[in-house]
Amino acid sequence: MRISEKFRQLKGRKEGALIAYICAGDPTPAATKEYVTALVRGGVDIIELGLPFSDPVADGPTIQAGIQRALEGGMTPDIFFRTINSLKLHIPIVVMTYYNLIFKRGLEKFAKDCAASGISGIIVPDLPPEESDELLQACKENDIDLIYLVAPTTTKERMDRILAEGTGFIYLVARLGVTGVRSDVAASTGELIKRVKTNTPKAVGFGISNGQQAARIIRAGADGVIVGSAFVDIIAKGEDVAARLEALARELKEGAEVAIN
Amino acid sequence: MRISEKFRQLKGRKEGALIAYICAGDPTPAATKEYVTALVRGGVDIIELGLPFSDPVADGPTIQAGIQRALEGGMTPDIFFRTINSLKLHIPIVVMTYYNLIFKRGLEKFAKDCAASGISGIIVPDLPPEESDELLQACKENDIDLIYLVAPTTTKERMDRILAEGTGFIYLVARLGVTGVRSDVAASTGELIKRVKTNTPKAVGFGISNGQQAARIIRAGADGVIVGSAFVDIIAKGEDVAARLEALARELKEGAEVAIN
Amino acid sequence: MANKLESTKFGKYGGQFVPEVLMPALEELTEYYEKFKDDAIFNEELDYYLRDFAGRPSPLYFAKRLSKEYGVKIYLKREDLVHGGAHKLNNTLGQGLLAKYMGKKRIIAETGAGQHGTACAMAGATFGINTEVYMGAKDTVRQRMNVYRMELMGTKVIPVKSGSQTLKDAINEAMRDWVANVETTHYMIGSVVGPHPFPTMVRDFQSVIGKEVRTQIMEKEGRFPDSIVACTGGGSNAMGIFYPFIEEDVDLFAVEAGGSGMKTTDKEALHSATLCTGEDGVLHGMRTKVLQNKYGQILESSSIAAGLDYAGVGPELAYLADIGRLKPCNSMDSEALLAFHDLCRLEGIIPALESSHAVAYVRKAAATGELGDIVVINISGRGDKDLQTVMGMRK
Amino acid sequence: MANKLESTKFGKYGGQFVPEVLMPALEELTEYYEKFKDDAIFNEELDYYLRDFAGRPSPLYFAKRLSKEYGVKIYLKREDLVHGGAHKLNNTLGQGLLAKYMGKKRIIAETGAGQHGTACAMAGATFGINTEVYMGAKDTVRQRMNVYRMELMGTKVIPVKSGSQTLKDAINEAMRDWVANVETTHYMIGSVVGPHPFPTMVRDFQSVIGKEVRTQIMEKEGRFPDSIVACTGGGSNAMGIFYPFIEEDVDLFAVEAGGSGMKTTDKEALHSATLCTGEDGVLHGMRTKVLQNKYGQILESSSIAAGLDYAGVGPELAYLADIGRLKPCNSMDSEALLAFHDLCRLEGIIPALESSHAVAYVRKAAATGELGDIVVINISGRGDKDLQTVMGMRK
Ligand SMILES: Cc1ncc(COP(=O)(O)O)c(C=O)c1O
Ligand SMILES: Cc1ncc(COP(=O)(O)O)c(C=O)c1O
Repeated sequence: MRISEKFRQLKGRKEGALIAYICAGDPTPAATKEYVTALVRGGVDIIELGLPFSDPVADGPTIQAGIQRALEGGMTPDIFFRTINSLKLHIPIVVMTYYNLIFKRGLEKFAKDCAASGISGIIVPDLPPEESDELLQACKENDIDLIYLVAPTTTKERMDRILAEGTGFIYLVARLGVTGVRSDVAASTGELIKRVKTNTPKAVGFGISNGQQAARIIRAGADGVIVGSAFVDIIAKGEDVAARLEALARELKEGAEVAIN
Repeated sequence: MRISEKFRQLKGRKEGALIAYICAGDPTPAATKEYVTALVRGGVDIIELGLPFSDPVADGPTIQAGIQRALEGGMTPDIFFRTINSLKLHIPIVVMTYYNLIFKRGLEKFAKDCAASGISGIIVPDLPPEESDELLQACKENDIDLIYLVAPTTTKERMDRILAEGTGFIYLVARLGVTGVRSDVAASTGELIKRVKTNTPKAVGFGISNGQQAARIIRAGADGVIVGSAFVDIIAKGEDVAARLEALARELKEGAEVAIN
Repeated sequence: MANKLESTKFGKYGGQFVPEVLMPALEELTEYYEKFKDDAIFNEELDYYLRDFAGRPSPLYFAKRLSKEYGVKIYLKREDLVHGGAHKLNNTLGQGLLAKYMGKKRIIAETGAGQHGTACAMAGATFGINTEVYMGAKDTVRQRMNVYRMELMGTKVIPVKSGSQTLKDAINEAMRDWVANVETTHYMIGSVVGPHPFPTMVRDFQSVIGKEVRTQIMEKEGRFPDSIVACTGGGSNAMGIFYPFIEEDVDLFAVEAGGSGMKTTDKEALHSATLCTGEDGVLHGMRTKVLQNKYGQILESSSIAAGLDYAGVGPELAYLADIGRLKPCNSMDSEALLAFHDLCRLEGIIPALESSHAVAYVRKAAATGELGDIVVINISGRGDKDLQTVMGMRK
Repeated sequence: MANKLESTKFGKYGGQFVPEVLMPALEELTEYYEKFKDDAIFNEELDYYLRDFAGRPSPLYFAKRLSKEYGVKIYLKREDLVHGGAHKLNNTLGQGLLAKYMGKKRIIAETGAGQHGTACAMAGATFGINTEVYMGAKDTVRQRMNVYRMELMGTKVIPVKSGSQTLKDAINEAMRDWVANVETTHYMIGSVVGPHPFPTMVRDFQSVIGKEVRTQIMEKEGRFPDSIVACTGGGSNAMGIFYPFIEEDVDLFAVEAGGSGMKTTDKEALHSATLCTGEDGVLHGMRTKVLQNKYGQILESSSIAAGLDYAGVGPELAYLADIGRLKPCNSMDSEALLAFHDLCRLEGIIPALESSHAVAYVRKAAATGELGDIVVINISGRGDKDLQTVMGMRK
C-alpha cells in the first residue's frame, strides 16, 4: 500500500495517523513478526522498521540498544528483506536505516529489494537532500517514497527544497535532540507544524510516548505521529511484550483519533 | 702524643705503622671505648676515629653504614670529645670528619676541643688545600696536625703544595674510589708511593684488609697503612667484636712489621 | 546549492551525511569558516596562540644517529614538542578561536585515548569556553590520567556507557549532543573527518605543520625532501604536513596501523588500515574509505596506538590515494614498537606509538630507495602517554 | 692558585669542598669550560641543539586570564614546552656537549624524582655517550615511569640502597662513582650546586632562559618586567632566568618550598626553604646556606615538589640573597596546589608542582604591590609528572 493512499484514507476518516517504529530483528527476526502483528492489531497505520546499523548516530540510547540487540540476534539486510516479505501486511511499511547500508547494497538494488518485499518508503536519518539525488532517482524508478526529515533548525531555503522533493510524508523532528521518550511536548513543535506548508502529510516524531501527547500534536495540525522509543522500551523490558505493544498502540491511536474530532 | 713522634719511634724500631679507623659511637659511645682498647691491645699505632656526618660522600657503603649506626646511637660532636677525653690512650689519636661539622662548631673551637681532648691530628676528606687555609691556621695555633690526602690523580703542582703544608703524615689514597675492602693492591699504589717525595711519613689507605696487603705496601716504601672498612665490617657483624678487632689488628701489625725486616 | 555541494567533496569523497537538524549548523560553520579563514585579524590571533601558547614553530630536527642506522637522511618534524604533547592542539586552537568568533558558549568533543580531549580542554581553558568531552566509559578507566588532565583544566568528561563504551560510542554521543544543542554549541572534531567543512577546516588548521617544514627544509637543505612520511588515523597530522607539498614533487606516504595483521572477520579487523583495505562507504557524516563488512556494518578496528584505531579515514586522503598522489602503507604493532625503541635509544626522543608507525615505515622502506635521499617524518606526538603500554609489551 | 680560588666563589659562598681525588677533574672541567664557553663553534653547536632538539626559544606567554584573576600583568616563561618537559635539558645539553668536546666516554648523574635523570638520558642518547644515573632505591619505586623513560633512552639507572635511599644518597653514590672513574667520566650535576665550576657553568647554560626573556619582553612591552619570580630548589631555573637581569632594575624573587610549615626538628625540616632559613655551611662540595642542626648535621628536607626537596641551595643564590639582590620567599604545599589548579583551569597549562610554587607566590603577593605591574614567572616544567601526587591530595 502506498503511503499517500493511507493518509488519504485516514483523512477521509478524520483520523491522525499512528506510525510505529521498532527495530527489525529486536531481539530476533521471529519476534519482529510477532510484534508487528501486535502493533497492527493495536491500530497502527504505518509500520516503520529499523534496519539495524552498527553506528546509529541519530538515535538515542533506547533505540541504539534495540539496534544492538538486533545485530546480536543476527539481523542483516538479506534477512531483513526476507522477514518483511513474509509479513504480508495490508498497511504501508517504511524502512528506516542509515545510508551506509543502502550505499553498500547499491542504491538500485536496495530500492528494488524494498519494492519487491512490499516496502513503500525509506527514511535515512543521515541523508540530507544535498546528498540524496541518486537515491531519490532510484526510489522514483521503483515507486518508493523517500521520506525527508525537517527540524526546528531547518532554514526556509532548505525547507523549500525538502518539501519540493519529499514524498509519502514529511517527518517533522519535534525537537532538537535524538530519539527517546520525553515527558513533555516542546512548544517549538507547534511552530514547526505551522512552518511546514505542504500538501504532503506531516508526521511528527521524537519523544512521543502517550495518547495525550499524540492528541496534542494532531490537534496542533499534524497528520500523524511517529512513536519509536516507547515501543522499543517495551521490547527491552521483555515482559508480555506483544500484549503491551498492542495496548500502547491502542492508547496512542485513540489519542490521534480523538484529537481531530 | 704527637704523630711525628710516633713515626720516629717506629722508624727506630724499623716497623711500619698501623693506623686503624673506626667510627666513634658505632654502635654506641660505650662500645667505642671497648673497641679502641681492643685495637690498641692488638698493636695499633695510631687510632683514627670518625666523627660521624650525615652525608659522608667520600666513604663507601661499609663505613657509611657505620656512620649511620653511630648517628642512630646518638653520637654528636659534644659526646665525641667527651668520649675521646675519657680514653687516655698513650698513642696518637686522629679525628676524621667532614668539613661541615668543623665549620659549624667553629674552626678555632674545634681545634681547641681536639687539643683539649688529646687529639693529635685532623683528617677532612672533603677539604682540599685550596679551602683549608683557615683550618690550617687554627690547627697550627693548637699544635694539631692537619693531615692531607693525595691521590693517584693529584698533579705535580698540587702535590708540591700539599707536601709543603701537610704535617703528621700524608694520607695516600691507594686507588681511585671510596673507602672499602678490596682483594688486591693496585699497581698504581707503588707508583704513588714513589711519586710522594717528602720527609713527612706516608701512610696508605683505602682497601687494605689483611696482613699480606699491609706487608706489600710497607715493602713498597710506605711508612704505614690505614685500615678502616675491615674493622668496621667486624663491628657490623656484631659477633665477638672486641676479640676479632684485636686479632685483625695483630695480623695487620705483623704484616707491617715483617715487611721492613 | 549545486555550487556549495561541489566544494564539500574531494572527488567522490566527503560530503555532509548528517541528520537534518545539523545541516544549518554545518552551513553556519562553513560560512564562518569561509569568512574568517583568510581574515587578517583572525589569523593574526591564531598565529599568536600557535606561537605563544602552543610553542610553534616546532623544530625540524636532523636525526643524525637514526639516519645512520636506517641509511637515509631523516628529518623529524617535532610535533611532540607542541603544548599538550601532540599536533592536536593546532586544530583545537583554530576551532576554539573560530567558536569564540562565532559566539558559541560551549564546546563539545569526543575523544578516544584522550589526546584530542586534552587539546580541547587546553583550548577551552585558554579561550574561556565551557568544554565537555565525551569518552567511552571503558576508555575513561584505561586513560584515567588523561581524564584527570582534562578535569584539571575545567573540562567536564562525560563517560559514555552505551555500545562498546569506546571511541565510536563517544562520537555517536557527541553527535547526539550536538544535534540537541546545536545553536549554542560548537562540535570540535579532532581529525580531518566528519561532514564538510571539518575535513577541509581541520586540514587547513593543521597545515601549519607543512608550511613550517617548507621553510625549514629549505633553510637546511636548500630543497624540498624527496618524501614525507606520516602516520594516519583520521589523517590530520598527515594532511597537515602533506597539504603544503601537494603541488610539489615530493612523495607522500600515509602510514596506517597494521595492527597484528591484515585479517578481518565479519565484525572486526585486526588492523586499522582503512586506506589500504577499506571500501567506499559513509560513516560519521562523510563518504570515504571505511572498514566494513559485506553488508556495510562498520568493523571494530585495532591498533596498539589508540589514536590510529579508527575504522574511517579523512575523505581527502581517500581521494589522494585513489588518484595516486599519496601512497597508503602500514606498519604492524610489532614494527612500530621496534621503531619506538630506536628513536628513544638513538635520539633521546620518546615518540607517540602513533608516530612510531611512521618511523617504522621508514625503517623498513629506506633500503628500497622508494623514499629517496631525504625524508621528513612527522613525529605527531610524544610517547609519555604510551609508556604503560610499551612496558606491558615487555613482559 | 690564589687567582683561581678567587673565581670559585660568590662572596664567601661556593668553592670546591671535595675529596682530593676529584680536584684534578674539577680543574680539567674548569679549564675546558673556560676554553669553550665563549668558543664560537661550541656555542653554535649548542645553540643548534637547543633550537632543533630542545625546541627553543620557549615562548613568553601573556597569561590573560591569570593576570585578571591575580590583578597583575603576568607573563609565563614556558620552559614546560622544552623537550622532556622542563628546563633541565638546557643544562644537560650544555654539559653533554662539553663532555663530548672533552672526550669523556661516560656520563653519570644523580636524580631525585627523575627530571634531571631524564634530561641526562636525552642528552646522552643525542650525543651517543654512555649514561648512568644514580637514583635512590625508594625513588626508583615512586618514580617508576621516569626510570622507564631513562631506560628506554639507553640510560642505566642504578638504584642506591644505602642510607635513606633517596636523592642525597644518590648524590653521595654518584660522587663516589666519579671519584673512582674520574678520568673517563663526566659527572653531570643537575642544578647550580656542587663544587666550582658547576654553579657557574650550570647558571651559564640555563641563562638562555633569561636571555630569551630579555628579547621577548622588549618585543611585547617595550621594557623589562618589574619583577621575575622563579621557584628555587638547587636554583638553576631561578639563576637561569635571573642572571641576565642582574644588572637591571628588575626585582628577583626566589620562591622556595615552604612544605607543610616553617618548623624543624633536630633531624628534619618540614620545608626546603634553605635561603629563607638555612645557615652557612658546607655540603656537596660547596659552601652555601644549608638546612642543618646545631652540630652541622644535614636535615631531611620536605616538599610536595620533589624537585625542590633539597637541603642546600646554589651558592650564588645565597650570595645574592645576602647582598639583597634577590628576595628569598616561599610558598607552602597547600598554596602551590591552589596555584597549580588556577593555572590549569584558567590557562590550560598544567605546571610542574615546582613551578606552581612560583605562581603561588604571585598569587599571594600581587596585591601587596611588591611585584610591580609586570611580572614574569618561570614555568620551569610541566606537571604531567605530578598528576598522581595531585590526585592523591584530592582524596
Ligand atoms: C600523537 C598522535 N598522532 C596521530 C594521531 C592520529 O590522528 P590523525 O591521523 O588525525 O593525525 C593521534 C590521535 O589521537 C595522536 O594522538
Ligand atoms: C620542573 C622543575 N622545576 C624546578 C626544579 C628545581 O630545580 P632548580 O631549582 O635547579 O631549578 C626541578 C628539579 O627537578 C624541576 O624538575
